[in-house]
Amino acid sequence: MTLDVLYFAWVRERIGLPKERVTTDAATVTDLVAELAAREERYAVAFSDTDALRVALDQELAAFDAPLAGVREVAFFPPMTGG
Amino acid sequence: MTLDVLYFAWVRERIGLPKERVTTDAATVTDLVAELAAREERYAVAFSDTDALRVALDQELAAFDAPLAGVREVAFFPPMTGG
Amino acid sequence: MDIRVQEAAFDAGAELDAFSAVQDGAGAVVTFTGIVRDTGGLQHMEIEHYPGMTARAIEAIARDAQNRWPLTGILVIHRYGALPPGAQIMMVATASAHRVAAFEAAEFLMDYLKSRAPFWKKEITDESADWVAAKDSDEDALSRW
Amino acid sequence: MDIRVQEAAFDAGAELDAFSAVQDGAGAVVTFTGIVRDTGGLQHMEIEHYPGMTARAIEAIARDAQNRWPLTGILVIHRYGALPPGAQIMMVATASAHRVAAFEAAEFLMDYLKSRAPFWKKEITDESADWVAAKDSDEDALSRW
Repeated sequence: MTLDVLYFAWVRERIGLPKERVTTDAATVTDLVAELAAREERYAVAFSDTDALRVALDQELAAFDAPLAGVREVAFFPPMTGG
Repeated sequence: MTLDVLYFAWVRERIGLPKERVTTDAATVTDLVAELAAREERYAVAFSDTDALRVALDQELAAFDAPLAGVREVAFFPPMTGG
Repeated sequence: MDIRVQEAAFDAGAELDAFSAVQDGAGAVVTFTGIVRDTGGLQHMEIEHYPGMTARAIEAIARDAQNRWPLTGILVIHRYGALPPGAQIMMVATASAHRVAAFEAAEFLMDYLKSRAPFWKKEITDESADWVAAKDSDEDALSRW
Repeated sequence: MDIRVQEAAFDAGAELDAFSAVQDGAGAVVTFTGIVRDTGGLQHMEIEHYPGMTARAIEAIARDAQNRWPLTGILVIHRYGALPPGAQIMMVATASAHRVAAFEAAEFLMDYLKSRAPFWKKEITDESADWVAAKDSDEDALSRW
């Protein structure tokens, strides 16, 4: 499948881009993270501590063990600091 | 001593006046209440349940057993409903 | 600390803007506005107060709030007189570096203004004129602080 | 329910007046305004957000508040972009018949907007540009609800 993968805040800065299309067979977010982290150092650094990350699937917060079947957009970002 | 005695809200309405000067030897608020209640039916009604009343001495909330020595103004009123 | 007891109406929005403009170092401003509710056939609410005591009682409550929370400012406006349904009765504003202090101080001020500032409300309808009874829940609210 | 995510400044006072004017049956209006604090040498605060998700995340939080408290209205305005010290970042308003519901709903909205709406703050000074770290206390605040 092909996903839009979005990055925000320092995740975006470390990876060096806000968005990319990713073709993957990953079953879960954790699988996708492992694939991305294996690509290059900048990805490895960004994904080195997933406790410091949050993920949204199709614009809803999700857990890292959530399945990716049917998902079109995945976003990775640090804990939110709104308000 | 001579005191200004003020009444507010339904206490004022039952007694029928907002303010009067009272010459008394009452030692405490409770003594003053007993004196006033003995005057006339309208006072007796207003002071029949002091649990439903509050008192301020010189514009500060006080207890009914507070002494009146040195006090110039006594006010009786129901529990407040501000805000 | 800006405390006003007045018969005249006030503009809550203009007060909020003026208050916010002078809060040096504040990150959080909280306001409360109290409005006369028409609970059925209300003509107007009559608010009586104790002129000699009102401002000093509110000042004491506001000083207490200042001692409990690190506030950059406090505003209290409370009206008296005859107020029609929909009229603004009173307003509180608090400002602090952080949101929790601003919220808590505003709630503290409201809880104390309800039960410790010398105001009494009377509801006038076509058929009746009744003093609003103090609620046990308002007295109980004070035990939180 | 009025939810706005925008780059432009807003006038908190005008928003309060407009909000209050349409609250039918409300006796209590609470507002919170968040302001950029200069914590030392701040040039500006940069607020990034997730455009596709932001409005829907705030709407979900506001619906949750509506289900928990008997509110006559909710307003949320949240800005993004570059905001200088003293600028208003965001505003919440709630209205209800009684004060406790209005206060609690406003605090609930603020607690959830802090930690569950996709905004990220970066502090830009002459010498540094640092992402603001989420606080454990903000996450803990959610357990109150």
